Amino acid sequence: MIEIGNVTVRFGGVVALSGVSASFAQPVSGIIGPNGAGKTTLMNVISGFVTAESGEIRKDGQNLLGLSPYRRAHWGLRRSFQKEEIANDLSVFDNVLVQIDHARQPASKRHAEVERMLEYVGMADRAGRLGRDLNKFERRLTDIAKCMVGNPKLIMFDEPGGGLSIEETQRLGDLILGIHDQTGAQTLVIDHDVELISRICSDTLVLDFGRRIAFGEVHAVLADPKVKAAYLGTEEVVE
Amino acid sequence: MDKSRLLNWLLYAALMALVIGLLGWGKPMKILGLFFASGLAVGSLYALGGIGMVVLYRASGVLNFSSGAAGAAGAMTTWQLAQWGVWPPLAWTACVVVALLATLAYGMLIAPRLAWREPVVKAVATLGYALILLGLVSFIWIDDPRSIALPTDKMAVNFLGMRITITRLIVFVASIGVVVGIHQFLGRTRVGLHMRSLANDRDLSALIGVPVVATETIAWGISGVLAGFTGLMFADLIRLEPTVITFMVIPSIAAAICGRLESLGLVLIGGLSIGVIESMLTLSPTLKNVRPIAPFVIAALVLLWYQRGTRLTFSGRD
Amino acid sequence: QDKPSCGANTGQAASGEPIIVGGIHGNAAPGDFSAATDAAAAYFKCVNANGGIHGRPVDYRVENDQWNPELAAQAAAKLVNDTDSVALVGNGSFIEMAVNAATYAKADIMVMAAGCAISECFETSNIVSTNQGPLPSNVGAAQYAQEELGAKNIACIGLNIPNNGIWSCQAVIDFMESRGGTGSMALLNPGAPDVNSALLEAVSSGADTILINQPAGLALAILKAAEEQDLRDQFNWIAPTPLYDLSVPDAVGEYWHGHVYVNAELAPFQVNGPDAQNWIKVMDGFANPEDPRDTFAQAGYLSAKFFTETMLAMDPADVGDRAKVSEAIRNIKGLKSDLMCGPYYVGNADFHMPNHAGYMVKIVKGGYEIVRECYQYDSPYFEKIIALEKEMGVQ
Amino acid sequence: MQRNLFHVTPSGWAGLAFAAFAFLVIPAVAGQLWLSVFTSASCFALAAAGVAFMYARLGMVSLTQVGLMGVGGWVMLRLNHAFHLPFEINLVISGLVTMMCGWVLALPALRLRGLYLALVTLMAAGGLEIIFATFQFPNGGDGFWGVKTGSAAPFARPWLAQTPEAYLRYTVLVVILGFLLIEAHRRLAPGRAWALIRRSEAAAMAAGVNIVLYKTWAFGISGLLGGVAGGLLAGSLGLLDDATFRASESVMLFALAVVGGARYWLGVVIAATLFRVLPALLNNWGVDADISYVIFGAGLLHAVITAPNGIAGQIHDLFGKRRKAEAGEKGAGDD
Amino acid sequence: MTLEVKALEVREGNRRILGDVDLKLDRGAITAVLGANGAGKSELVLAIAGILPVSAGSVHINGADFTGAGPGAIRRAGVAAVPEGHRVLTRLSVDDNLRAAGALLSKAELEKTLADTYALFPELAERKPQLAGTMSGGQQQMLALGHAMMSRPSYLLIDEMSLGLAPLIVKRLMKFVTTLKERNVGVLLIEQFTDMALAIADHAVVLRGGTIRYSGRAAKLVQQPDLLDSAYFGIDAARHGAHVGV
Ligand SMILES: Nc1ncnc2c1ncn2[C@@H]1O[C@H](COP(=O)(O)OP(=O)(O)OP(=O)(O)O)[C@@H](O)[C@H]1O
Ligand SMILES: Nc1ncnc2c1ncn2[C@@H]1O[C@H](COP(=O)(O)OP(=O)(O)OP(=O)(O)O)[C@@H](O)[C@H]1O
Ligand SMILES: CC(C)C[C@H](N)C(=O)O
Ligand SMILES: [Mg+2]
Ligand SMILES: [Mg+2]
Repeated sequence: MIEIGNVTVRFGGVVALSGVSASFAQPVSGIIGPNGAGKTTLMNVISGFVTAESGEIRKDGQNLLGLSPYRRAHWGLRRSFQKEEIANDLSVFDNVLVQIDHARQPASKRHAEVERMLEYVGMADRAGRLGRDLNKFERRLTDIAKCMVGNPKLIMFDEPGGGLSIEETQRLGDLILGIHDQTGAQTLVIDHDVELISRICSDTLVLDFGRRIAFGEVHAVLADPKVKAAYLGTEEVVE
Repeated sequence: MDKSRLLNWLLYAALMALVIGLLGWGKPMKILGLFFASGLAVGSLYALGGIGMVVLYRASGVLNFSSGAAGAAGAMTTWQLAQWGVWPPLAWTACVVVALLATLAYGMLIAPRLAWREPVVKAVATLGYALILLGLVSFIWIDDPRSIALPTDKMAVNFLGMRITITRLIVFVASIGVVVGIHQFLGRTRVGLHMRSLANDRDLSALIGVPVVATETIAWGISGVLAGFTGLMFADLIRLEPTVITFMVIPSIAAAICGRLESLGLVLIGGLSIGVIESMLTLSPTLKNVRPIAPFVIAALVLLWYQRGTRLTFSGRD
Repeated sequence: QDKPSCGANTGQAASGEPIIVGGIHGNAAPGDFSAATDAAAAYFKCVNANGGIHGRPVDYRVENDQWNPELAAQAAAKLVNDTDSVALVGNGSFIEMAVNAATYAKADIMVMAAGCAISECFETSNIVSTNQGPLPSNVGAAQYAQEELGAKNIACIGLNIPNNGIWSCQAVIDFMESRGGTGSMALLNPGAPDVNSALLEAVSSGADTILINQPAGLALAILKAAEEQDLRDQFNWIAPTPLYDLSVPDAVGEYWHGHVYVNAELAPFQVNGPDAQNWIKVMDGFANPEDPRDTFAQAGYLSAKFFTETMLAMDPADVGDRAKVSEAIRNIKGLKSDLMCGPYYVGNADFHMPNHAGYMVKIVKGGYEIVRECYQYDSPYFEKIIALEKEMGVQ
Repeated sequence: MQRNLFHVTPSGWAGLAFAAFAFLVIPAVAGQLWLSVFTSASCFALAAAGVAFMYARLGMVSLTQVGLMGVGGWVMLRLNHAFHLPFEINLVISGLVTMMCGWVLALPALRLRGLYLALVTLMAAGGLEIIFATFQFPNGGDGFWGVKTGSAAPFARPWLAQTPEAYLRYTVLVVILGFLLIEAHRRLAPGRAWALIRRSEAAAMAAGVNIVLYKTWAFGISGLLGGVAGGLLAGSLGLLDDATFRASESVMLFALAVVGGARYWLGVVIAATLFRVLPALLNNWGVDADISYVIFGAGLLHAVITAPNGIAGQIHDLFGKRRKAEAGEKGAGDD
Repeated sequence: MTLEVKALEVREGNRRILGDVDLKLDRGAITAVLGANGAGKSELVLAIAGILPVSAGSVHINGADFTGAGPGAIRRAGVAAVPEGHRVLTRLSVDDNLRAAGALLSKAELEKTLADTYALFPELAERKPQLAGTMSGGQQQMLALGHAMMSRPSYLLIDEMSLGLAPLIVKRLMKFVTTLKERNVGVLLIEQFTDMALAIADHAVVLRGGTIRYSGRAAKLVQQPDLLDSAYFGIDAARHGAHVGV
């Protein structure tokens, strides 16, 4: 259960988020909205890269806003970035391992977990490859493995499907759907691929100009005329 | 927004007053005036050096450590021509021309090949060029006491008990003039816009059709002229020694930092304040020995002040 | 024009096994201290063309420390440890002596320097210099100002370097106090571009005389700043030897002509005694045309000459033996030249300052005018030196 | 990865071979001149390793390294003349004190990056230059600053390395220890954290990396190496002079680290060689000091332009081990 | 009037990234370039735009040889490229970004084109003074497209056009691309939503492993999806499928 309470963010004169509230209870939920609606900003508030002017964020009773960003990661928060951030001079294995380096566990246990997650996303055979030698999809997969290690409680993906082909997006969706079974974590996904969102998310939040314009079961929300007008356009894009 | 700016200015004024007050406590007004005016004079040279660097940095993304060396080459040429009895205005012009050519040579031949590297490496590479220039200059002109003089050195006005020569006034007025002129140029003209876009991302600018070569030539040209003028003034007012003129860039960088490598007005104010504080430190028996440390300490503090509250997130993208 | 006189003066080129002699100068960005080794090299060439040292030519090897302490140490390692140099002659540097004093003592090699600027050069066991260095020259200038110009309070503008500016300015203050006057120092950081503050500090110290204890370039800058303030007539302006350089009168400009008094530690050019004339002949015959003919060149010539005379007086069998040569150099006593006011000696002490008498000149248009002939400096600092000289019997 | 922990890279082999050469061959054949040159070069290699790893692994540029060497050297001389502790203890204390100076430098690094960070460190170097020039290095005098006129008091070299030959070997050993220290860090958790910080701080924070800790740590290690290098240099010469520690020397050391190839051990060795051995060679060949400046400057520009991964990178490429680091470098190193 | 690429080859070090690529871009037609990740689509755009050095082959614009020309010259010849990853001048305002991109236009033309661009992207007009680096990903993509529009190109190469853009905007852009066609602009379109791209494209090219596996009418690929699959995955289909999970 993630509770977002009345979050407001301002950049100088721009109000990027104004009083947004929502509580996500499903394993996989979505956040959608037009460009510049404040989706990434919301994710940044949750992960601590942007300080909210007011509001609170709770997950299973824990107030996240009181923790510094890296402590949130220790606590169990994971996120990927709109522009992925895989370290070029580390191997795939190390890129994932770094996420649990701080954990007080024997090295062998940590290594086993990394291997398990790489296996899950299908990167085990490329574990030794350097970040710089990966293509876009391999980077995404590595990102997912990285988000899954170390008993995460909340995972957030920012446009994970961007630039992927239809088949790759399909596979990505399957992987995200399996996260809850694998780790027990709740997942939030931002994407502009409405098909992906409607397939994997049970409910979704829609933002526009920093305000919540709809929230609820994903198909119902997508059928909402307000959402159609602000985000989808009058005719359906892909069916 | 505006309120906090006003607050910053007030804070600055209060700090300056405090520093000057503390250092000058109990000293006669005339002495204070002397050191203050002397500080302004050096400060305007720091500022002029800093302005030259910032102009080029804003237009090309290169922080040029070799501008001092180019100025030194120019100043030595002027001295040589004067020795040969060349008509003085021609000799002074030669200083600017030599510095211009030396700077353009780097800007046209070498800088483009380094364009893809990060700012620090670009800056450091210019030190290599400075060494080349300095080596050549010291090879051509063996170490010897030299000086050059301008006719304006003999004319003077009195200010705060200090005799100020017209040359110093020229430097002071020129630095203000350059700040205003360049500010207008960068902010108002299309060439200025192209310079700013090149400095931001050269590859992308080339891709979207910004005329790279022409724009960079203008930018390096302006910086070369400024380097030559600064070198000439420095040689006249401070010392005609290639090494000293060359390494004058380091305190000039301090002035440039005060303007965040961006705001020319702040570079000017920073340079002048550094000069004044450095000069006033002479009045403190404990601190006078480390006077020259002032530019570095001030610049470091100013930079930290600017960055307060910021948080690093995405490398190179903020 | 007749031939220069060098060494044994046989007119025969020397052909025996060379005797290795080293020399270190500093020539790089901040300044060129190579005049002394250039002159020494010319003199040794002349010696080699005139029978050498007991028929053996001098192989003079010069290293450049480039004002870099590590290179200075390396130069000494090369000349002292890697080669069997019997002595070092004509050294001129701002840093070499500080770095290498211990090396020289350890290797027991004597250094007959010619361009010394720092305390280590005068207060260590194995270095002896022909030039005076800043301290005596300063005191000499101050003494003149006190005696002739009525100076009661001298501000010494020195470099902010303990073994140079502070060391030599302190001696001026001590001297003034010994004469019932006062003094102060205003220190200039060598890295700082601006000289004005140091000048203003001196001006506001209440002094009546300003002593510019700086290398020529910085001294010019200070004079220029003083000219800007039109301070000429409010103070006496005095300076040690660095301002005694033929390009200075031109560079300071007309404003200062007749107003700056400079101490000359060797005989000014117009004295032109036999040794001075011989020096010119050696330079013309054996040095490069562009090598400077300045006071350091005179000092280098003198060091080389005194060294050669000492070697010629030795048993020919011993001249290749460093220990014997060092011994002979230490025994030098009372060598004379019209270039120097006093006698040259070395001795066994762990300090050496044979040259502490000089001339006073005034900058005039186109050159210098002698205002005081040879005079001994008189200051507390020289007491132990005079005592040593009495003991050695060179006075 | 664990299985790679003790793996020796080709660059590592090159470094070890060079160390063996410096350890075995040079002391045996070189005269005092070259012993002193190579001892200096080794000291600067250690310092350069600090700059190079900060640049290659974290993407942070420190232009204070030679200044920090000065701090280490100062402390070393101060301890030597004040107390009569063994060389090693003095060396460790010098390293630790300098490490703390490194931490002070890390403060601005928490908020600054790229050119700005480089410039703050340059300002620090400028400040240190003035302090050294003003107060000089202790040479056995009284008081805190310990400066006297006249000859310097003797310096006690390590008990094991009294002769110049032994001292060179000693230095090379310490340098190897320094290299191993960095390499161990690089292959363990700090190395991974640093790689991520270099990629972007946001990514590092999201991965749970304590940025303050790891950045400070890196500056501390770099300072430690600089301090030890300064202490060793003091031991080589017996005294130090401010001229060695100018701000421009720090800039030059960084430039040479880039020219040598900051990612490689060999690059660090090349940097130190260019910094100390080349000038000595030119000087030995009688090249005019001014002209060596020109040669040096031109060589530096040439290498920066033609060898994007440094000379070591080129050598590496020559042996065909390198694939396409360039593209990755560009992406990650750009600011 | 065509943009013609013949036997183009691009190498990075000793690896061949593109080889033997023949491509013809007619004015007034849309060509879709398809291919899996790493097929070399982005490299193709960069090579034509003059950013990546071409190791063999030629690029002709309207008959004139532009092989090896710099990005500026190619831009002046009327070819505008929008590289992948919404690249903008981060420290300049939105308005300055667009004005800088209009460097080749006269003052009057500049103002007019600027107005057109703002009309296409009202989102940009709303934030003229905002620093481009602070904009959201999608807003930056709009600005990147705006850059290209500011040069009034005859040929437009767009890499990952819809990357990060909301569906509403994507639709608007698709319409816009078809209007470009009417304005006699030749468009090369790389697009993750293949169906959409093929729906508006005249021609289609499929790349795999840096070489062309299909080149022909777009409609044909729509009608015969297996043709697309085989060009896409070729004989590697089994191996690739393992990762992609089709
Ligand atoms: N540092 C900043 N300064 C000023 N405005 C900002 C800053 N960061 C973001 N904004 C503005 O805040 C708004 C929200 O941006 P955000 O990145 O959250 O959008 P988004 O919903 O993720 O959009 P997209 O789908 O395009 O990625 C945008 O209008 C953006 O321009
Ligand atoms: N600078 C580089 N050096 C070496 N290889 C590179 C470089 N840039 C790209 N590559 C490789 O070249 C191949 C083609 O890359 P390109 O980016 O053109 O693919 P793409 O078809 O656009 O795929 P995507 O959908 O990922 O954008 C890839 O395998 C990529 O890894
Ligand atoms: C001007 C650049 C050096 C700015 C750089 N992105 C930084 O934040 O440090
Ligand atoms: Mg976003
Ligand atoms: Mg691509």
